[in-house]
Amino acid sequence: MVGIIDIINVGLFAAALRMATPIAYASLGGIFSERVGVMNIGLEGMMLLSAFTGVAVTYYTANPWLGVLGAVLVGGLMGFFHALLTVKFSGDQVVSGAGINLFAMGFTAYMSQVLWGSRGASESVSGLKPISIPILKDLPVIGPILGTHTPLVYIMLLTVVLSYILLFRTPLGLRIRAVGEHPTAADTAGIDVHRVKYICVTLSGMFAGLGGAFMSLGHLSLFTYGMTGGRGFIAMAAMIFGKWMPVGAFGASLLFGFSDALQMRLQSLGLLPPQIILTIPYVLTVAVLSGVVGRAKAPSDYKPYEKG
Amino acid sequence: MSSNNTLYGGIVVALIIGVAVGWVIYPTMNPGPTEEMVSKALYDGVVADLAAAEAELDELKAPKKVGLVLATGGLGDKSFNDISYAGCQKAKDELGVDFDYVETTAISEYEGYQRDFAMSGEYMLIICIGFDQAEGLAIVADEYPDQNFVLIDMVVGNPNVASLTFRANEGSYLIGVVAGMMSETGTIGFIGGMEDPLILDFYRGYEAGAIWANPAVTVAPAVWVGGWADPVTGKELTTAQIELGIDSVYSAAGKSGLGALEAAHDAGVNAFGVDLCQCYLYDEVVASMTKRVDQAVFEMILDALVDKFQGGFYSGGIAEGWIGMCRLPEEEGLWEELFGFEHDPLPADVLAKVKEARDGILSGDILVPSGYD
Amino acid sequence: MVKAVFVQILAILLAFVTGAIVLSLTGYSPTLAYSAMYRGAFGNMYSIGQTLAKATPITFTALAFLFAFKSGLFNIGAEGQLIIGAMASAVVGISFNGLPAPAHIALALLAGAVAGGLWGFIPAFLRAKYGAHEVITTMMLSYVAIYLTSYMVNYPLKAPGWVAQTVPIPESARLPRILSPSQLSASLYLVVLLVVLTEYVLRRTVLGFELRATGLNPDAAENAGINVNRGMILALVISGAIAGLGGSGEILGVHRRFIDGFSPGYGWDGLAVALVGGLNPVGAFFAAILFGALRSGGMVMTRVTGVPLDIVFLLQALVILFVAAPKMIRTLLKRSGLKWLGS
Amino acid sequence: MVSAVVMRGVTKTFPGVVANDHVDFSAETGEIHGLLGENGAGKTVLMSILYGLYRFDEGAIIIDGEEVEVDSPSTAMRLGIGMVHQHFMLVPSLTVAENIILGREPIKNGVFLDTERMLRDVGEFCDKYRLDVDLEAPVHTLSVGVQQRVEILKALYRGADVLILDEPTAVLTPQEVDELFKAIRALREEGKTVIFISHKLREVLAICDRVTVLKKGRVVGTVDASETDQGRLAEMMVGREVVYTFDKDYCEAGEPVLVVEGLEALDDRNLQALRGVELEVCASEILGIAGVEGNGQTELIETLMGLRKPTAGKILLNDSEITTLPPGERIRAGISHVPEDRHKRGIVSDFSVMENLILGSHRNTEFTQWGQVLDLAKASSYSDKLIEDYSIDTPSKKTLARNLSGGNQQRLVVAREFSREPKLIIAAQPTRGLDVGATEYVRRKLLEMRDQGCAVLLLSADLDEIWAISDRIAVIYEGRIVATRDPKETSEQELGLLMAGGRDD
Repeated sequence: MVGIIDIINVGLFAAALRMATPIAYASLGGIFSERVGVMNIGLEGMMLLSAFTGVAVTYYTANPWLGVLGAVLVGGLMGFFHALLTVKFSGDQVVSGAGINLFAMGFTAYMSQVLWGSRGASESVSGLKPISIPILKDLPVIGPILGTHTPLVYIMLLTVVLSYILLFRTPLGLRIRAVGEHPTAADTAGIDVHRVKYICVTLSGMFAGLGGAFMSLGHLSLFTYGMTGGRGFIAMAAMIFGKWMPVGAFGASLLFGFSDALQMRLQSLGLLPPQIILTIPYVLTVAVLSGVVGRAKAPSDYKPYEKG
Repeated sequence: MSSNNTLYGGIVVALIIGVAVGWVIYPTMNPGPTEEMVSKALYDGVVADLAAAEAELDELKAPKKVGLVLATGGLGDKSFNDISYAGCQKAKDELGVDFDYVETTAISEYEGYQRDFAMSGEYMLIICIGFDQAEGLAIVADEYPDQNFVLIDMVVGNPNVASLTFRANEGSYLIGVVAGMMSETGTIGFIGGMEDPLILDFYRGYEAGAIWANPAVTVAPAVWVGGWADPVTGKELTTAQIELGIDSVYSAAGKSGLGALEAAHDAGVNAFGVDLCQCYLYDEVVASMTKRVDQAVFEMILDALVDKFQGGFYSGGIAEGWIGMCRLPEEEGLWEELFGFEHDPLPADVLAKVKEARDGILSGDILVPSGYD
Repeated sequence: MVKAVFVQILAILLAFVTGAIVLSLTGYSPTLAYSAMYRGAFGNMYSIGQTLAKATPITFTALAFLFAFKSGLFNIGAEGQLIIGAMASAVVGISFNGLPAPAHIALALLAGAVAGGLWGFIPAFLRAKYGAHEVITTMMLSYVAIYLTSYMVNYPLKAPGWVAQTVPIPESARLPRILSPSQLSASLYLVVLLVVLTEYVLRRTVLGFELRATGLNPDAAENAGINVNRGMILALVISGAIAGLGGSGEILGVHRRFIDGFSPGYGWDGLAVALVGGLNPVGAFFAAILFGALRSGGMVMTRVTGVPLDIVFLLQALVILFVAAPKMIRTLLKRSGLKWLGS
Repeated sequence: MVSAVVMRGVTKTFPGVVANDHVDFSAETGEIHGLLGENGAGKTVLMSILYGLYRFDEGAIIIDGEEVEVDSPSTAMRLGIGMVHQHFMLVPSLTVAENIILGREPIKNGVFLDTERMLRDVGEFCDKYRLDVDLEAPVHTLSVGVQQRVEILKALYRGADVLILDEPTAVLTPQEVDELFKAIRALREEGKTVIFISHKLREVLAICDRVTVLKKGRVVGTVDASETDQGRLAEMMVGREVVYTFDKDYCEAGEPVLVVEGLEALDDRNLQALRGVELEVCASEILGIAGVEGNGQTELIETLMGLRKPTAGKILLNDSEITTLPPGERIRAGISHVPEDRHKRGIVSDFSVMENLILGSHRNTEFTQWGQVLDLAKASSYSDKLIEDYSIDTPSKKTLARNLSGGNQQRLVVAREFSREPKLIIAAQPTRGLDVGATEYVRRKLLEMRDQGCAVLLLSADLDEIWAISDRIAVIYEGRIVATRDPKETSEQELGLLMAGGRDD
């Protein structure tokens, strides 16, 4: 029989990293959006649409990288649309996000029926192949965990670092933080508040797009209906848990990925039913928001900024 | 406030008119929505096109038709729903029986669809796929005693319903034989969608077959994805199992199973499909348990067409040709033609053992354990 | 006001037009699809029943959303409150056998309302006490509710058989059906009553006055001696209770047992419906009928024309997106020269 | 010589209001130019147009002899115009240096923020203008005076040659004002143009070279400061001689109504705001509290109303303790409150006039049936009466409060609060933003209430107002009442000293 020791292996950590990747991407997206005062509960839908687009483009071009590109573009487009509705037309952020989620559900199901004659799933396509990092993969322990993954996992790690640099080491980052916290101050300092918001919310969609592309092209090589399975919402949880900081959100994503990977292995032991384990990220988020596990305060008040 | 009230009043009146008109015109399907009750802009076009629409609708009302209510998850599962659809398609091609189908998204929709089909009176047979339809069908079949139904994978008592169940454990037994004999690590695994007797039936047969063919083999406990449409979890779950040492993956998990097969493909271990031949998906898919819902559905349509439809309980296994395995000589050609590929030949000893098992089941020498016990 | 409603209607029309474009582009006839949809929604007594049956739960969730919204709270977790309410009703339904029908029904409904209210109390309490943003907490608690009930019907409460569901509730706990054989139940009466009651409570009672004041300007409300925290908690509890009742109605009236995953997202629909209805209980009811008609009409449409049902979800999403930004519609109107409507 | 700034025929209307009506304005290089006018005269709007925050409907802006289009603050900055707003435009969590360079960040290696250069550049700037601040401190940790310094530095860093200061002294102590004036004069030495917006005659005369007076959106005239005096300016500003002393009868103070003992409370950032306030307001008495903004006034009102929890001390109303009562109970006990920010706490702008009029008394048996249902008929006749009695100018009682003018909104608040038959009225900045007529009306009403035996606690940033109607004046400084004076026996100089923390002897 399988014992508890057997399931704590390098595979567990590698799986945790894989499961964390889409969540990390989407939570980075959430950070950029919320840092400029736009709540983005449409991350889930943006991921789903991008996952679909990735496979659809790959299906017709046989090039998964074009698929990734398509996914990012569509994610960005949805982000831009969210910005258009909420920034330009002062639409409600929650409603717009919910609308995007519903739209994604309907659109992907409808289009996969049109494209592949089935609302359930796409044809399999040639996804992204895992690559091995030469020296890294030969290291003990770290090698098997980090050494071989699809490129999108490495890009995610890179993106976390780049996001941190962008937010805290560049002029744009300074402006982003100013726009979210005190838009009027930013405006009077000569910053185009709406432009910064557009950039960030579009960027948010593009990150979600990468997350979606990872799921349908990196992790799997097909699209199925509703395949994001609430990961966009978990990403929001990770974002809050990580206090709107890229590295924090990444850490939280890893934690959620780890708990997921662990529950799959725990099944062999039959300790806890999966439904209970699945509630962990959500309960944790509520606890974080309530200050039970650290205190979390949003960097902005989610109000549309209107010039006088 | 007052303009507010007037407006809602207006909407109420408009709705009532709309409903009334719709109700009155329904039996004659003529002359369609009028301008008062819906927006002119939208329905001008409707009225203009109504003649064309009527013609198209008439065309759709072919004399002999079958209705198909698919299970949640819908087409494209490369499994259960697809093969049911194939049965209807076959009836259309060979018998000229037309069919309409609906894909459902939630359990709560079944009853509505069943009644909708039954109420239209256009269908000589309504085929309901999936055990979770039983609840609704029991009610609807009661309401329409003259309407014939087929229910797949579950039984209901109504006389106008043919309840078809499949002894999937028999086919799974054969899969177990192949998996057990071809395993190198000596451990084989099973991935299920959700824990229920139907899928447990697969597991029991698989387990028994493997041990019968290779007493040294270990069959790992079944693990469950927790859903039929989550291939990512299916894949990760399978990867985890492979890391724990299994080198054969038998998955009965709907679309989640697609992830399981992909995991086996990535890891280069043997995989086994369900419901219809899934061997063309990856080289690693060695064999698939075939549940010939298409065959059963076709037989039922044929019966109905010649007025020999009979409600009641039908159970099919290998003997009836409702259950099998795609690597059995009698089936292999069929699948290869259907999907346009060729199986790699099985090792001779394995094939011989499979045949032995099949004959044993047919003769009753082998008793396959069931998940329902 | 008339203008505002006109903008709503225009948004709906725009969604249909966009839907028609999508249909044409993908090779279906929009006229055929829409006419089939219309017949399926209002074609006869049965389809009207089906439309109302589909409209009922989303009216509940819309009222739940609305009640909280008027008090300045974004309860987007009506889904979870509905599911928890449904579960509580089912539990009461199956555990008390032999009660007289009215008492049994009342008890089951009460359980649903209490459970839903409790599920609303948690985020309310956390908001009042720790300032946890209710948009996130209610959404997160929805998922907790989904998995928790899923666990219950998969393990402790699982009925023998293959489906993750409880055993059926006895006759005495079932709400009577209306317009049989449609799935419409007496839950409709309950929701109509609630529509009227919500409007009345918000407009005419001290409680409603205080909640609206809190929603519009919490600082002024506090200054006027209104207990803002208490109001907030009360609003979310009532909101949750309404959603919970919606769940009870589905269980006692439609499914007659708790089935895992019985709600196809009523909570989200409720938010949309409240919005399309102009954040007004009566308006929400009509918007719910529109959405119900889309659902029930969509089923006939997909059977008759083979158009995927998902076009319905697409239409709903488009309605929401267009309604979400009235300013966009107004801008469009202005550009197209209809100035008086755009102002 | 070319004027630094010329605005010609500038007109700006907001829905229902003409904020600027063909305004001509010019400021020369190297002068301090005062822009004087009452609240609502259009001073800030005019300068916001110059700074690119608003667009004018018609007119022209000429900078250094060239007509320009100022469509955004960044354009304004490019043209050398800087503005320091009444409400500071600083991002609280960013450091001083980051706030100063925001929008004009030094860059290294093409993309990165050059932190070292940022600190060096800003540091040199501080030295040049002798404005001393800790560059790496987050702004939210600084005092108001220092924040203002940061704002001025920010504008200068952006190369401002024309610096607009919008009511810069409102939040400062007299001593801080002196420092500010020194800095402004230093800027003039450097050849900068300073536009100084104010409604305080004395200040304008003290610092400005020339003064332009605005009234109701129009220019009344521009005069040399050396050739005018307070009286003449005041006449230009309000259109008639201003009555400095209010006609009021002496009224015999009665028994103490409100007694506050050792009251302590924290502010929103959990810093000590009240440090043992001792206070007594008697029936038939107006006690004015004078003090520079931010010395605990807001916290004092909130604590008295029950909106903020005291950490120590006692509050007594008519000898019964109310320290822990919630706001509703206090209202019922007879406290009325005219809040300092009527939009924040005074009215619900999306409520109708009627709903606003019963807000707070809505639970009274008078307006309810069976305790829980509003009696709309009674509320309606009550509203009619108040609209009549307080001459609230509204189309109907169902009109939303947001559609009323500021003065009428204030009348609405006053009507509601005064007609509850209060024992104590807490009036905070009751005339802020009102025109002369409305101001007089509110002050008269306060005196009327006093004459009827009500105790009135008046808090105002406007020393003139305190002076005009108070029977006693208390000075608050750093969360303490540092002195109480009889207005007849004190001087403005003494009060100013006390408000700035000078000792009471």
